[in-house]
Amino acid sequence: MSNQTTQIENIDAMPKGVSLWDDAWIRLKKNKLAMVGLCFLIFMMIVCLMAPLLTPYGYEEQDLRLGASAPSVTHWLGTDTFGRDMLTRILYGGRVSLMVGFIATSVALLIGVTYGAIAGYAGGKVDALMMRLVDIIYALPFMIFIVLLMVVFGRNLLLLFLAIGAVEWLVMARIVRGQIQNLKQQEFVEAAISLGLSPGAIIRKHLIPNALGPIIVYTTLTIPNVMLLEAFLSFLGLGIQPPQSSWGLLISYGVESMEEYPWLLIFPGLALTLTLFALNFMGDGLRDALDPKASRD
Amino acid sequence: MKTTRRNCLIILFGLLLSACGGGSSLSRVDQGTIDGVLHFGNGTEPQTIDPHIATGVPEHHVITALFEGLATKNPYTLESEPGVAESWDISEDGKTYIFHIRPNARWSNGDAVTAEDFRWSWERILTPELASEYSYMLYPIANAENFNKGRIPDFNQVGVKVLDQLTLEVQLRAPTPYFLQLMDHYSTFPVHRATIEAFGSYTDQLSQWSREGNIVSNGPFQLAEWRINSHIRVEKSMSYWDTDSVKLNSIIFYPTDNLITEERMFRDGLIHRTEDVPLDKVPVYLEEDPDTIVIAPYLSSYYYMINTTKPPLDDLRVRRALSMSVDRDLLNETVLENIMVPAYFLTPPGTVGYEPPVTFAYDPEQARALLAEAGYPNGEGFPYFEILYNTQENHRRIAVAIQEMWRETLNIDVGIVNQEWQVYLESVGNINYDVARRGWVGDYVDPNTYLDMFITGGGNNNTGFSNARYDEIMLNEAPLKLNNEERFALYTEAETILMDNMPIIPIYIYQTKNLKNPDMKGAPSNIMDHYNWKYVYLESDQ
Amino acid sequence: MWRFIGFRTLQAIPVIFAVITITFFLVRAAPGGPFSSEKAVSEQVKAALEAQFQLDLPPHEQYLAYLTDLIKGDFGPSFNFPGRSVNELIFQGLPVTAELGFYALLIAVVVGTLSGVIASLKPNSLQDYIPMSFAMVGICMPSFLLGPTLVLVFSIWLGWLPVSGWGSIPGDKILPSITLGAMYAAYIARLSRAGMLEVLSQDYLRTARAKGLPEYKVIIKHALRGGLIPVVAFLGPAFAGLLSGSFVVETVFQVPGLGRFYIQAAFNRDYTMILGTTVFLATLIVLFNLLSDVLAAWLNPRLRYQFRK
Amino acid sequence: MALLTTSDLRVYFHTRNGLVKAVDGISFSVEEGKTYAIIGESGSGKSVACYSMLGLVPMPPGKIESGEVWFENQDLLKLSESQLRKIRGKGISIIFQDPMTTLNPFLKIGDQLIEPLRLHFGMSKKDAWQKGVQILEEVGIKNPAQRMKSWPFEFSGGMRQRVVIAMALVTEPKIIIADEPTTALDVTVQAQILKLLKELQVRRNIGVIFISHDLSVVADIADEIAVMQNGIFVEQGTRDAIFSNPQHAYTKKLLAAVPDSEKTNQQHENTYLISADNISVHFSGNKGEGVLKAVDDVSLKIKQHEILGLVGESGSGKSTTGRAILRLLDLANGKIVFNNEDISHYSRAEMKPLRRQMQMIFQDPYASLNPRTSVYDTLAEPLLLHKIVAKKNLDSEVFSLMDSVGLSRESVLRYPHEFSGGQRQRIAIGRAIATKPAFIVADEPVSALDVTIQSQILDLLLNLVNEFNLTMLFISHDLGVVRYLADRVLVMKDGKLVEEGAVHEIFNNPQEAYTRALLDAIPGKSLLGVG
Repeated sequence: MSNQTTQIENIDAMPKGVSLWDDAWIRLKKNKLAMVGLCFLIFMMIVCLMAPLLTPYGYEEQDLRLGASAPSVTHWLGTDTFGRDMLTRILYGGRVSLMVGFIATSVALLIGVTYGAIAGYAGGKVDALMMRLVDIIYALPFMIFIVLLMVVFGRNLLLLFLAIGAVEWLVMARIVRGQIQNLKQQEFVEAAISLGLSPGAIIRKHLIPNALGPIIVYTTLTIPNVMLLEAFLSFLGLGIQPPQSSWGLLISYGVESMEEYPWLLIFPGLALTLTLFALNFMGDGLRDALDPKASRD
Repeated sequence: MKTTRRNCLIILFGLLLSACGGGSSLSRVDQGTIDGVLHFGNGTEPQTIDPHIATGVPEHHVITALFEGLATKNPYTLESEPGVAESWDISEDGKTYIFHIRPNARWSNGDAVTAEDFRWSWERILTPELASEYSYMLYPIANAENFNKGRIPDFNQVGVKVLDQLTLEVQLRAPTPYFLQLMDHYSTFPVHRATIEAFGSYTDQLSQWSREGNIVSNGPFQLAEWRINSHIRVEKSMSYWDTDSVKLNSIIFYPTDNLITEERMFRDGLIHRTEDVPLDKVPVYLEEDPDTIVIAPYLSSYYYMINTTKPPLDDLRVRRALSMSVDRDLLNETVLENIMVPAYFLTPPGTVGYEPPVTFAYDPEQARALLAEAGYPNGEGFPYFEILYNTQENHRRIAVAIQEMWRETLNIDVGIVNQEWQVYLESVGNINYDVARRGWVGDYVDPNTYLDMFITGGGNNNTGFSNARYDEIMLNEAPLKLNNEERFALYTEAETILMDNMPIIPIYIYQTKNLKNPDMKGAPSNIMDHYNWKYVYLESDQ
Repeated sequence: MWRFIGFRTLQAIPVIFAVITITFFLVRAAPGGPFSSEKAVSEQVKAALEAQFQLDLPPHEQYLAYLTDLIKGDFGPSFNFPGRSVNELIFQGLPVTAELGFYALLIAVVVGTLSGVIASLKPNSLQDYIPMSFAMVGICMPSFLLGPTLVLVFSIWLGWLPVSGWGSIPGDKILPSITLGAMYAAYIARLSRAGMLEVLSQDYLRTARAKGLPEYKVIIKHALRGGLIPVVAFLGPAFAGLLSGSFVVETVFQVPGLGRFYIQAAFNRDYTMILGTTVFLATLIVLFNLLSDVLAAWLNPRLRYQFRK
Repeated sequence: MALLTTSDLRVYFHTRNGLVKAVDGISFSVEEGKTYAIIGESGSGKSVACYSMLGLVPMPPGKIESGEVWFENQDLLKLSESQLRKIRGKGISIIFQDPMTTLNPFLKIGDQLIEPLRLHFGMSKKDAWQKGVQILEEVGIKNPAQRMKSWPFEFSGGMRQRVVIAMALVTEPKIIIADEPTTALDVTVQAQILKLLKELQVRRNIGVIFISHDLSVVADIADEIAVMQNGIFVEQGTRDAIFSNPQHAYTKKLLAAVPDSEKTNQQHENTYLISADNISVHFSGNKGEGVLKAVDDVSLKIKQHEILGLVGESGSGKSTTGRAILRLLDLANGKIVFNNEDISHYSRAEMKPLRRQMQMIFQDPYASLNPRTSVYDTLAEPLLLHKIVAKKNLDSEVFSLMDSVGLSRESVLRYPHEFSGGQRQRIAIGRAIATKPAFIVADEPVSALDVTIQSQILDLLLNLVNEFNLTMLFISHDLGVVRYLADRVLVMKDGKLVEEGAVHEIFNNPQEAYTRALLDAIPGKSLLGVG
C-alpha cells in the first residue's frame, strides 16, 4: 500500500508507456535535420495521396498535339511526349514509388532481420547452413527467376513486393547476422540467459534493439535500391502497367530524352533525390535517437 | 608492397594522361574516310556469320560483305544484277533457270567457285539435321520442301542440277517471279565445302568453320577480326572477281543495341552510319542537320494482331470498332514524329507495283456505333483486355497512345503488358494474348511475303483467322498466275477479305530512320535497307 | 590460415553445386526457349535444332551430361553464338570486365576512403556534410542515369573523352570506370567515415598523440588501419558485385565485358551461357568473399593469429 | 628542484548542457625522483588536469581558463601545438590506465615502442630497435628481442602494461604521468607493476605524477599526495601527513573505504543449498589444439545463507566455475545439486523455472546492462518473465526494488549510460534480486569500481544477503574484498582448487604459496596491517 502512495506522489516518474521507441521519438523531435526530413516525407506522402485534388489533369490524360512542352503556367512542370502533365504524373508516380519503397523494404527488413538474427544467434552449423542458403540465392540469375515468377503467378503488385524483398533481404540478413554475432558475446546477453529468457525473447528484446543502428542505416540505403529495382522490374514487364508510372520509370524514360526535354528527367529526379535525402536525414536521426548514448551527452 | 603502390600510381597517371590525349586528332570517322575504312553501326551483335544458320538484319549486313550469291541487287533500283553468275536464262514457263557462273569467281583461298558449290550448299541448308530456320527460302525449288521436311531422302530429286562446272540448272515447282531476288539472300549463298568438312560435320551448327582464321568466303570482303560485343572487321578481298570495283579497304561493324549510345557515337564521330535513331532525336536532326538523317520507305509493316478466338474480340464489330478508332494520322504526326506512313492495309504500298486496297478509314463515330451494335453502348460492360508488346521503347509509346485513344473514343478500359522478347514470342506463338503488336519485314519484294502469313494455320498467322477463299487464292490460284497483273488482282481480293475480317489492326508502314555521314556514298536508301558493298565508298566533300 | 581457406573452399562446393542445379532447372522452366523466333519455324527444324543442342534428351540426362562436362571444365557450347563455347565467351569478357572493375574499384577506394576520412576528421561540419552529401547522391544515382549524364557533359559538351568503346580510343576507359565506381565510392565513403569515427575515439590514438606524433601521422599510421577494416571487408563482395553488376555500364558504353554476355544470355535464353556465367560468377563471389576475409584477417592481427593456429 | 610547477590551473568544458568546471584552480609541483600522487574519484578532474598540461584535452569543448605550467623554463600552456609535440613523449610521457586499449592492436609492439625514438631523436630504425629491446628487458619482459615482433594481443594485461611503461620510458623523459596504471590489473600483477615503476623511477631519477582513485595503491610509492574532489585539491601534503592525519572529510572517507574489517563469522545451518561435485568444464580450442580445461575437477558446497568467496587470478577458472554452477555452461563431467535437485543435465526449458531461484551479478556493469533498456524495463523484465507480479503492481514493485538497491526513483526512465559505474552495478543487483532468488553468483561485482563505491556496493550486498536471506558465491581476485564479505574462502589456480578454509584461517594462516602470494599483493598493507 505504501508503495502505491509513493507512486502517486511521483507523477513525473510514472513509467507507463515506456519504450525505447517512445523515448526515441522524444529525442528525434529535438533533431532539427531529422524533423525537416520527416516533415518533407510526410509532405510528400500527403501531396501524392491528394494528387487528384491538387491537379486538374488525369495522369493518363493525353494531349498528343501538345507533345513534350517545357514548364509553363498551365503545366508547371511541363508535359511529356504524350502531352501528359508531368506534375500530375510525378505525384501519381510518387504513390507507387513510396509504396514500393516502404512495403518492399519492410518485407526485406522483416525477412532479413529475422533470418540474420536467427543465424547469428544460433551460430555453428545452423548458421553455416543458413548463410550458405543466402549465398545460393544471391548467386542465382535474378532475371530468370523474376520472369519465372511472373509466368507462374501472373503479374500483380504483391508479387512485385515479394520479388524485390526476395533480393534485398539477403544483404540485410548478412549485416544483421554479423551484428548479432558480436552482440551475443556481451555480458548483458548472458544476464538475460541467466534470467531465464528464451532465445526468441533475447533476440527480440536484447539483440535486435542493439543492432538497430546498422539496420536503419542499411534500410535507408535499401529504399533507393528498391525504388530503382521496381523501375527495372516494371521495365521487364513485372510491376506496374502504363499509363501508371513511378519515379524510377519516369527517370529512366527521362534519361532517353535528357537533351531534348530535360524537364522530363530533372523533376522526377528531383522528387526522388529530395525524398531520399529526407529519408537519409531521418534515418540518421532515428539511428541517433534509438541510441540512448548518442544524444544526451 | 612498395612496388604495387607505385603501380597503382602509374595506372592512375596513365588514366589521367590518356584523358588529356583525346580530342586533338581527327575523329574516327574522318580518319576512316581518308583511309577507306567504314565504321558501321550495326544494331545488335550478330549471332553467327554462317549464311545457312544466320537470321536477322545485322547478320545480313556482315554476310553480304563476306559472301556473294548468284545474283546481287542494284542498290538504286533493286533490280537483280549478275553476281557469281555472269548471266542466266529463264524458260518460257518461268520454271527453269540456268545460271552461268563466271569463270573468274574465286573463294578467298583461291579455289574456283563452281556450280557444284551451289548444289552442295543448297543441299546443306535443306538438310533437315542442320535445322536452318531460313531453309524455306529455297522452297520454290522443286522438291526442296519435301527434302527439307524429310519426305524424300535423296537430294538428287530436288530441282538443282550441275550441268557442268560453271552451269547450274534450277527447276522450280511453280513460276516464282521473285526467285531471282532470293539469289542475294544469304540463305542461297554458297559455302566452301572443304572448309566446312575440315571442321566437322556439315550439319553441325556448332562447327567452328566460320570463325576468323577458318572461314573461306567468296564475297568482296574477308573476315579479319570478330570480337563479340566490340566489333567485326572485314577487309577487302583480293581474290574477289570484281575486286577492282570494291572501293572500301575495310568495314568495321559495331554492335549498337543501345540507341542513345549509338546516336552519341555518331555525334562524336565514331561511326559513319547508325542502325536507328531515337524518335525524340528525329525533329532535332531534321531541323539542325537534315543532311545526315535518312528517312526512307522500308518493306515493313507495323500492326496489332487480334486474338479472334477470344470474346469479345471474336466479334468482328468489336475488331472493326477498335481499328476505326485508332487515329493513325495523329499517331504518326505526334508519337511517331511524322516519319511513318499511316496504314489501313497490311502490304506496304508500291511493292513491285502492287497497291493494297483501302477498305476503311478512321471514323470514331462509326466505331462507337459498331461497339454499341456489338452490345457495348458507350463502352459499358466491355470486358478488360490487354495490349501485349515486347519490351521496347517505341512499342510502349504506341501502345500508350492507342490505349488512350481507345479509352477516349470507345470509353473502354485497356491494359498494357510488356514481355521480354522470348516470352513475347511464346505468348504470340501460342495465341495467348488479347491484342499484340507485330512488325513484319518482307523477305523479298513481293506482296506474297505478307499475304501468305494469314493462310489457315499459317505459322505466322497467330490470330486464329481462317478464310477458305483466302486460302484458295494464296495457295492455289495466285502461284499459278504468270503475269503480275492477274496475280495482283487476286492479292487485292485476298487483302480485302483480310481487312474485312480485321484479324489485324494495321497501324503504319515503316520507314527506316538512321543517321548517315555525308561522306558515305554509294549507299542509297531502298526499301530493303540493302547495302551492296561494292557500290559503297567514302569521300569527303571538303 | 590454410586450414581456414581449405575449410571455406569445401563449404563453397555444395553452394556452387546447388547454384548449378537450381539454375539448370530454373532456366529450363522459364518461358521462352533459346530458339523462339519471330518467323514460324517448322516442327522438323525445331526438332533438329533441339537435337543439335541436346535439348531432345530427358532433363535428367541433360543435367548429368552437363555435370560431366562441367567437371572437365567445359561449360558447353553457347546457344546464342553457335560455334562458340561458353568458356571462350567468358574468357573473352572476363579480362575486360575485370579491368573495368579494377579501375572502378580503384577509383572507388581512392575517392571513397579519402572523402570518408576527411569527413570523419571533423564530424558534423561542412567538411563532413559536403562529401557525405555527394556520397548520398552517389548512392541514389543509378548508373543508367549517371553514365549518359557524364557522356553528355564530358564527351558531347566538352569533347574531352570518347562516348564509348573500350581500348580503341585513348581515354575511353575513364568514363565507364567512373560510372561504375561512383556508387561504390559512395558506399566506401560512408563505411570509412563510420569506421574512422569509431577508431578516432579509441584510447590508442591518445597514446599516439601523447608520444608527440603530428596529427597526420596519428591518422595515417594509427587510425587508418583499424578504421578501414570495414572497407576491406566490403571490397570482396564489392568486386564480385562489380563483375556481375557491370552490365548497365557495359551497355551504355559499349564495353565488351562479361556483364553484357550475362544479360544477353538471360534475354536470349542462352541456357549454357546463363549457367556458365552464373556458375562462374558464383565461384567468383565465393572466392572474393574468402579473399576479403583473408585480407581483413591480415589487417587484424588477432584474427591472423587465430588462423595461424 | 621542481621539474614541473603548475599554478592555478583551470580547465572548463563548455558543453551544450552548460559549463563544467573540470579543473578549477589547482597548484602543485613535482620534484626530481619523487612521486606526486593525485587521488580522487572518477570525474574529479585529475586526468583532465594532467592531460591539459600537454594539450591532450579536446578543445573545444575544453578550454584552459587560467594557469601556468612551467617545465624546462617554458610555460606549457603558452606553447604552440608543434612546440608541445616536442615535449610530449620526450620531456613528459604518459602511462595510461587500460593497457588493453592503449596499445594500437594493429601495430607490432616494437613498431610502437620505437616510434617516439624515431620521432624525437631521428634514430635509425636499427638503433631504435636495439634501444627498444633494451628497454623491454629493463621492464622485465623476457626474450625481448623476439617479443618486439609480437602483437599486443599476444600479451597479458600485466605484460602490456610493462610495454606501455617501456614506451613511456624509452625516450628517457623527465616526468612520467601515470594515470591509474594498475586499476585494470589483478592485484598480484598490480603489485609487480607498482614495484617496477618505483624501481625505474629511483634508478632514473624521474618525477612521477601518479593518478589513482585508490589510496592504498599509492600508500607505498607516493612522496606527496593531493586529494582531489570536484576539480580542486581538498587536501595536499606528504604521504605520512595524509595517512596519519587526514584533515578533510573526503580524505577520511577515502581512507575509510579501504575494506579492512574481517567479517564476523556466523553460524549457518548445516544444510547445503547447492553443491558441485567434481565438475569440469572444457572449452574446445582451435582444431588440433585439444581442449582447454577451464575448470578441472572442482568440488564445492555452499550452505544456506552462506557467502562463499572464490579467489584467484584472471584465468584461474573462477568465473567459469560460477557460470557452470548456474548451468550457463555445459559440464564436461561432474554433478550439480541445487536444493536437492540434480540439475547437471537440465535442458534450457527445465532450467527456466529454476532461474528465478538462482541469479548472477556480473563484473562489468557497463557490459552487463542492455544499453537500450531503461532501468524500468531492466528491472521489470525478470518480474514479468517469471510472472512474479501482476501488471498493475509492476510499477510499485519496480520502485520498491529501486529503493532496495538505493537508486533514486526519479531515474526510473533512464538508460544505463546515464549512470555512474556504481549506480549501474546497483541496477544489475536490483535485476538479480528481483525474483527473490535463493542463490546468487556475484562475479567480481566491485572490481571495476572506484574504492569508495566499492565499499558502498559491498555494504549493499551484505545488507541484501541478510534482508533476503540469500546464499552467495562471491568471486573476486581481491582478497581484501573477500575478506570483508565472505564467510568461507576457496582459492583457485589453473582450474583447480588449491586451498579452502574459513576467512580468518586463510588470511592468518595460509597454507599454500599461491595463497600467500595473493595475500602479499594486497595494496597498502602498511595501512591494513595484514599479512
